[in-house]
Amino acid sequence: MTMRRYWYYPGCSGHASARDYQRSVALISPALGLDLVEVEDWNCCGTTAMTSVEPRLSVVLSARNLALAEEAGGRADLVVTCNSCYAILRRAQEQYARRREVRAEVDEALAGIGRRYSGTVRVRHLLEVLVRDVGLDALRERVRRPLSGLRLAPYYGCLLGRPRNDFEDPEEPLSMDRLLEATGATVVRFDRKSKCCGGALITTHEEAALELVREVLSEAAAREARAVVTACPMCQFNLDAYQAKVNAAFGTRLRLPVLYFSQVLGLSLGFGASELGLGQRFVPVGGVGKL
Amino acid sequence: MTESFEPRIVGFLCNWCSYAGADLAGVSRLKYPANLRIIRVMCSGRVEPSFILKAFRDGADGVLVAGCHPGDCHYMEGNYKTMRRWVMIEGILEDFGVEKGRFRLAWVSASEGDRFAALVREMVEDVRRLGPFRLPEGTPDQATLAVAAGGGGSGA
Amino acid sequence: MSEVRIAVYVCHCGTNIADKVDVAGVREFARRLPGVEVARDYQYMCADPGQELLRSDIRERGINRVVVASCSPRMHEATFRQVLESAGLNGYLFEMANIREHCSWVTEESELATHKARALVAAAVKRVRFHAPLEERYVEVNQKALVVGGGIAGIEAALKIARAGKKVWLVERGPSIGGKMAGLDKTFPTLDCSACILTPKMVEAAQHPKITLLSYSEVEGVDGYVGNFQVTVRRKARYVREEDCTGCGTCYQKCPKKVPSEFDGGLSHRKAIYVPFPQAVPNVPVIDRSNCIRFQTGRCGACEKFCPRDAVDFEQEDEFLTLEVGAVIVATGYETFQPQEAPQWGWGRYENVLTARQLERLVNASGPTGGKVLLRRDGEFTDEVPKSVAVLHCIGSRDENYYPYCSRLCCMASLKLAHLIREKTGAQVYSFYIDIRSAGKGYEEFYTRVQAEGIQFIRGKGAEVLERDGQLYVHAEDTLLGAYREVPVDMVVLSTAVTPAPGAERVAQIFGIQRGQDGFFLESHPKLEPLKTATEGIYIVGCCQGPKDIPDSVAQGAGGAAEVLSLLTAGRVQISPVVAEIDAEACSGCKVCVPLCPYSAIKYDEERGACGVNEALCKGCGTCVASCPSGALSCRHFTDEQIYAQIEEVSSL
Amino acid sequence: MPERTGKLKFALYWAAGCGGCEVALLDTDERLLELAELADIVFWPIAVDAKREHVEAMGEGDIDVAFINGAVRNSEQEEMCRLLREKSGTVVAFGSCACFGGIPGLANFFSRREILDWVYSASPSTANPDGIRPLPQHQVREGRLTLPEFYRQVYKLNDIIQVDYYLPGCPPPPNLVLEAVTAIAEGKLPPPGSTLAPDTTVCEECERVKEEKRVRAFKRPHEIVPDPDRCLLELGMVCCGPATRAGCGARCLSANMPCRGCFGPTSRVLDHGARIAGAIATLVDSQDEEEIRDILEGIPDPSGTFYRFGLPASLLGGNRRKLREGVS
Repeated sequence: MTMRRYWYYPGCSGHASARDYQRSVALISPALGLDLVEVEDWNCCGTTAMTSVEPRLSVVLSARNLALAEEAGGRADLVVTCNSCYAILRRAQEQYARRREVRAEVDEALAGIGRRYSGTVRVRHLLEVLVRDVGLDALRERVRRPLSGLRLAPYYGCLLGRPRNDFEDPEEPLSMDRLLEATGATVVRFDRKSKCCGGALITTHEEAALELVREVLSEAAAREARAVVTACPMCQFNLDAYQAKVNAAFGTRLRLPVLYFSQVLGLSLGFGASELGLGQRFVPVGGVGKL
Repeated sequence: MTESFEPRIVGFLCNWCSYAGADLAGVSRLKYPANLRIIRVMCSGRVEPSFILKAFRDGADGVLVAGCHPGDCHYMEGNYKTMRRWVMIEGILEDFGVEKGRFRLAWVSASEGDRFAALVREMVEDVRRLGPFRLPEGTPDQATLAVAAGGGGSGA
Repeated sequence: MSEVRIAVYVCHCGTNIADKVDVAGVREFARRLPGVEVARDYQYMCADPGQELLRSDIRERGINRVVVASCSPRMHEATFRQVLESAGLNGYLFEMANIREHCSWVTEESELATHKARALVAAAVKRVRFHAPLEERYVEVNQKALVVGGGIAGIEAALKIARAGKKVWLVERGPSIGGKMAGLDKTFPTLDCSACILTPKMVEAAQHPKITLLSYSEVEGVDGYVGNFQVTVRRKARYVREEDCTGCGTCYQKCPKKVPSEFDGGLSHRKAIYVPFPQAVPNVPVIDRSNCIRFQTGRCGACEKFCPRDAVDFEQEDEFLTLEVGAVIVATGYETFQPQEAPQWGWGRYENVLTARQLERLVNASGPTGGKVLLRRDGEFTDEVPKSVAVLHCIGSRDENYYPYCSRLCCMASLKLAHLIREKTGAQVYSFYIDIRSAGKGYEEFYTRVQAEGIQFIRGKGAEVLERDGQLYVHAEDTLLGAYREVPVDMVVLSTAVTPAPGAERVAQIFGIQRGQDGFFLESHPKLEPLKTATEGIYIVGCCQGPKDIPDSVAQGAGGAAEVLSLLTAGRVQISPVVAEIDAEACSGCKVCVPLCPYSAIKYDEERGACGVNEALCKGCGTCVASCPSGALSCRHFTDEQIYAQIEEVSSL
Repeated sequence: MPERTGKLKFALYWAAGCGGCEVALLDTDERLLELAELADIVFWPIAVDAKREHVEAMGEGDIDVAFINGAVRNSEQEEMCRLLREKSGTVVAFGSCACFGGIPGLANFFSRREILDWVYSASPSTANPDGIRPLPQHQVREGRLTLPEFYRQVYKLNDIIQVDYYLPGCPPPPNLVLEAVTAIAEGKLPPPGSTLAPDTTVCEECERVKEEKRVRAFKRPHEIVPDPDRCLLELGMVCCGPATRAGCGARCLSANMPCRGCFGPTSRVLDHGARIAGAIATLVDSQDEEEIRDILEGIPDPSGTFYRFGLPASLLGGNRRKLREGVS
C-alpha cells in the first residue's frame, strides 16, 4: 500500500481530554495508508475566547501553525481532527488568501518571530481525507469486522460546515454517514446532526446547554441508535459528561455512549476496544465495544 | 502630483459589459481611485496588443483590459480571442520588463459595479506599490517610431 | 481634411459633475488644446438650451468637431449625435468624455477628479480630430415576431402583437402554455380565480389566426440581427400527432405507469402519457419517454392500442423549424427555490412541510385533495385537517446563504395562503416574517384584512423546523418580543424564493442577453429601458427579468408588444455604421480574419485576392481588426489612430 | 536630390551588422558592373580605399546617396552615420538592421552589463582569468588609448539620423537593390520616408494555398515535413508572413521554411511583433484558458521569435529579460 503523507495538527485536546481520539487516529491511519506526521512545535489554534477578544491574534496563532507546516515542506496538507481547530485554521487559510489587510498583518507578525508564510497549506479535516483521498471503496475493502446491525447516530456538531466550505453542507453534512455505512453499520436518520451541542455554554449557561444536549441525545435515542458518533472532542465531552445531569434535570433515562468515528472505524478494521481507547468515558460503551 | 506617486492606469473596457459595469459603479456612487482612465471599445476583442504596449510607451504605469465574462460576450466569442491574445502578450510584456502587477485582464459584467470598483482599488494599489513604469535607459524618442514603420511604400 | 475646428462643452449636470470637478478649470484647459475653437461650460448640456448652444456654435463659429464632457455615452451619445445632425453636421464628428459616471461620481477628492476630467477631455479632443463622417444604414424589418415562453407575460405579448395584425410564433418549452399562473388557485389581493382569468387568454392565444403556437418546443439558436433574425426551433417529439388528437383522454386513462405530477408538486400522480393539467392548451398529451414502459422495455403500447384516432406515434422524431422574424420577446419566467437544498426548514424530511406552490395545489379544487387542506401520513393524505399551520416567509430570499434579493411577490402570496388556509380549515395560522412588503394597489388593505382575520404575525424569520415526539416545531426569534420561540404546528408552508429559470444561462447565450448578479436577465437601462436588452430587437418581459407579480408581468408583456410593434411598424431600422472594412489593395488574402468572425461576415474574394466584409452581417466588434496581420482591416469609428490618440493623452496626463 | 551632373557619387557604410548586406550587393552579379557605370563609389570601407578624413573633407551634399547597413551600437558608428548624413543628399537605410535594428537588436533584451559579463567572463568558451574588460579610455605610458563607447542599447538608424528611404531585408534581395538604384538613377524615387518595397505582405507573394486557419498545436520546422502547397501557419508552423512586408518574393516559403519577418511590418502597423503575436494567438483553437496556455507553450521564446528583426523598433524597445541560463 502506498502511503499518503500529511502534516498532522492534534490540537490541545488531542494531547489532553481527547487522548483516546488521538490514539485511535494513530492506530487506523497507517492501516488506511495515511502517514500523519505531527507538526513540530505547534501552538494553540487560537479558538474560543481568542476569536472574539483578539480576533487578529487568533488568525496569527493559526497562521503560525500553517507556516510551520509549510516550512516543514513536502507540499503536504495539514490534517486536523478537532472541528474547532479545523474551523479556526481554515478560516485563517481563507482570510490569508482573500483579505489583503489580514495578509499584511499576519506577514508582519510572523516576520517578528522570524517566520514567513506564503499561503500554500491546505487545511483539511481527517473526515475529508478519509472520504476523498482514501475513498469509501478502499475503506470497504479493509473492513475485517463489519459492524452489521449496529445502529449509529452520526453527530457532526455545528462547526464542520461553518463557515461555508467546499467540504460539508452546514445543514446536511454527510461524510460521516458514508464512512459509517462503509463499516457495515446502520446509520440512523438524524435531523439534529449539525445542531449545537451547547459546548460553549456549559460553564456559563448550564441550563440552556443541558437542554441542547437533551435535544440531540433524545433524538438519537428516539431513533434507536446504540451510540452517538462524533468527530469533535468538544461535542464528545459535552454529550458524554453531561448525560447524567440531563437525566437528573429532565427525568430522562438516556444512556448513550458517545464515540469518535475513528474508534468505530478502528473496530471495523479489527482493532481491539481497549487499544482504541474505548471505555475511558463517562457513559460505558457496553456491548458496542464487544462487537 | 509631486510627493505621492499617482499611477496612470489605462483601461480598455468593452461597451456592453465592463464599460456598463463601470457606469453602474458611478450610478451607485461607489468610490475608487481616480487613477484609471477608461477608453471604450465595442468589444475587448478590439484590443490589439499594441494598444497595451503603446499605453506603457506613452507613460502609463498600468493597463487594464476588461470584457464580458466568458460565454457572455455580446459578440458571442470576442472575449475568447482576447483571452488567447492575452496569454500570449503576458509573457511578452514580462520579457519587456513590465511587472505582472501592471497589467490585468478581468471579466466584469454590466451588473458588477461593486466588483469593478474593488478591482480598480486593488489594481491601483498593486501599481502604486510597483512605482512608476520606466522604459529602459537610453530608449529613443517615440517620434522615430512612426518613421520606423516606414511610411507609405511602393515598388520604387 | 479641411481645417479642424473643435468645440468643447463641459457639462455641470446640475451639481452632479460641478460639485466635484472644477468645470471652469477644465473648460480653460480645453480652450488651450490644439484645434479647439470654442470651449464652454454649461449647466445641462442635454437640455434644450444646451443643445441650442451647440447648434449655434456649429452654425456661427464654423465648428466641425464637437466634444461634450458630461455623462456616459451610453446615456446621451445618441442625443448629441442628433443635435449635430440637426445643425447640418454629421453625427459621428462627435465624441463624449465621460466625466460623470467615470469621474465625478466615483472620485473622493475634487483635485484628482478635476485632473482626471482634464485627461479624459484631452483624449476626446485628440480623438475627435480623426473622426470621419459616417452614414447611417437602414434595413427592412421582417414583419413577424417571436415570443419565447408561454406564461402569462408571453401570452399577453403574443396576443397584443397578433391583435395588431402581425404574425407571431409563441414557443413554449413545456407541453402546455399557462406557465406558473396556471398552477395558482386564487390571485392576490382580489382573490379572483387564477384559472378563470387565465384560461380564456390561453385559448385565445391558441386560436388566434395570427398566432402559431409551438408548444413542447425550444429555441436552439438565433442568427441575424435586428429586423432580420433567423431562429431555429426544436419541436420535441410528443409521440402524439397534434393534428389527429382530439384530447379525449383515453390514452392517459389506459396508461399503466404512474409518475409524480410536476404540476401538483409531487402531491399527486400523472401517467407516463399525460397532459399536465386539465385545462392544458393545447389539449394534446405528450409521452414522457424516460418513464414510458414502451420506450424503456419495448412492451406495453396501451395508449397506442386504445387511441380511437391512431394519434399515438412512437416513431416520431424531433423536428427543426427555422423562423424568420423581425423581433423577439423573451418571457421565459422563473423557478422557485428548491428547499431540499436547505434541510433546516424540514422540507423533504417531514411530509407536512410544504412549499407555497404545493399548497396552491392543495387549496385548488382541481388539486390532489379537491381543494381540501389535509395532513399527510406515510405518503398519503389523511382526512385530518391541520389545527395549526405556520407560513414561513423569505425561505431562500433575503438570505446571504441562498439569494440575497427580495422575491417581491411572496409576502402577498403568503398572506393570500394564510387567508385561504384559515378560511378552509379554521386553523390557527402563524405567519413568520422579516418585514411585510405590501407595496401595490390594494395590497396593504389586503394585509390589514388578513390581520383582522386572526392570523398571528410573528416578526422573526423561521430559522428551522424540527420534529420532536411527532410534533413539528418552528424555531424563530420573535424580534418584537425579543424572545426565542418554538411554535408547535401541524403543517408548515415555505414561501420559497423566486429564482432564475433552469436553463436561463443558455437562453441568455442564445439570445445575447446579459444576466445580472442574481442570474436574472439584464435590461439595458434599469429605469428607462426596462424591456430592452443589449441586443437590439430582443426584449425581455415578465419574471425572467426579476421577480414580479401577475399585474406587473401582464403590463410588461403588453409593453414588450409595444416595443415590437413600434419596430415592426416603422418598417425599417437604423443599423450602426460602425463596422469593419478592408482595404482590398492592402489585403494579401491570408484569411486569418475569416474564422474569427462569429457572424461569417468576412469572405475571401478569389478574383481580387482579398477578403471583404459584408456590412449587413458585421456588428462592428473589431475582433478581426485587432488580428489583421497586415493592417488592411480597420473598424469605422474605432480606428487605430482614433484609439492611439486617446491612449497618448490618457497615458501622459 | 540635386540635379545630376555626370556620374552619381555613392557611399556605403557597414555599422552593427553581420556583413551580409555587403555580400547582398555582390549578389546582384554582373549587374554590379552597371552600377559601377552609373555611380562612383567614394566611400566603402570594405572595398574602396577611402578614409574617414576623405569624407570629412567633402562638402555638404557631395555624396548623392549613402547606403548604410547595420544598426548603431557604439560611438564610432554614430559618428560615421552623422558624418555621412551631413555629406549626403540622400540616406538609405539598407537592410533590416539599419531599418529596424535587426538581429543585433535582440541584444536589447539584455543590459550592457549582462552582455559584457557574458562575453568577457561567463560564457563557457571564455578564458579570462584576469577579468580584463574593454574600457573606452586607457592611459598607457605612450599616451591615451581609446575605444568606441559601447552604448546601452542598439539603435536603428533613424534613431540617430534622418533617413530618407528604407530598403528592408536580411539582406535586401538583389531585385529590390537594383530597382532602388534604377529609381535613383532615373530620379523616380517615391516621397522621402518611403520604404522601397511593396506595402502588402508576404502572403501576397507566397504561392501556397491559404484556407481558414485554426491551430491546435504549434510545430517547429524540424518536427514536420510540410506539404509544399499548404499554408505553413495552417500546419502549425509559426510563419510571420501574414504580418510581414512583401518584396522578398516569399523565398523562404518556397524553400519550405516559414517567414521570419525580416522585412518588418507594413506601413499600417505600429509594432510588428505585437501584431503577429496577437494574430497568431487568436488562431489557437480553444476557449479554455489552460488549454490555450498549453498550446501557446508550443512557441518557444515568443518575444525573440516575433521581435527577431525589430526589437529596437518596437514600442517598448526591449528590456531586462530573465537572465539566460549560465549567467548568474
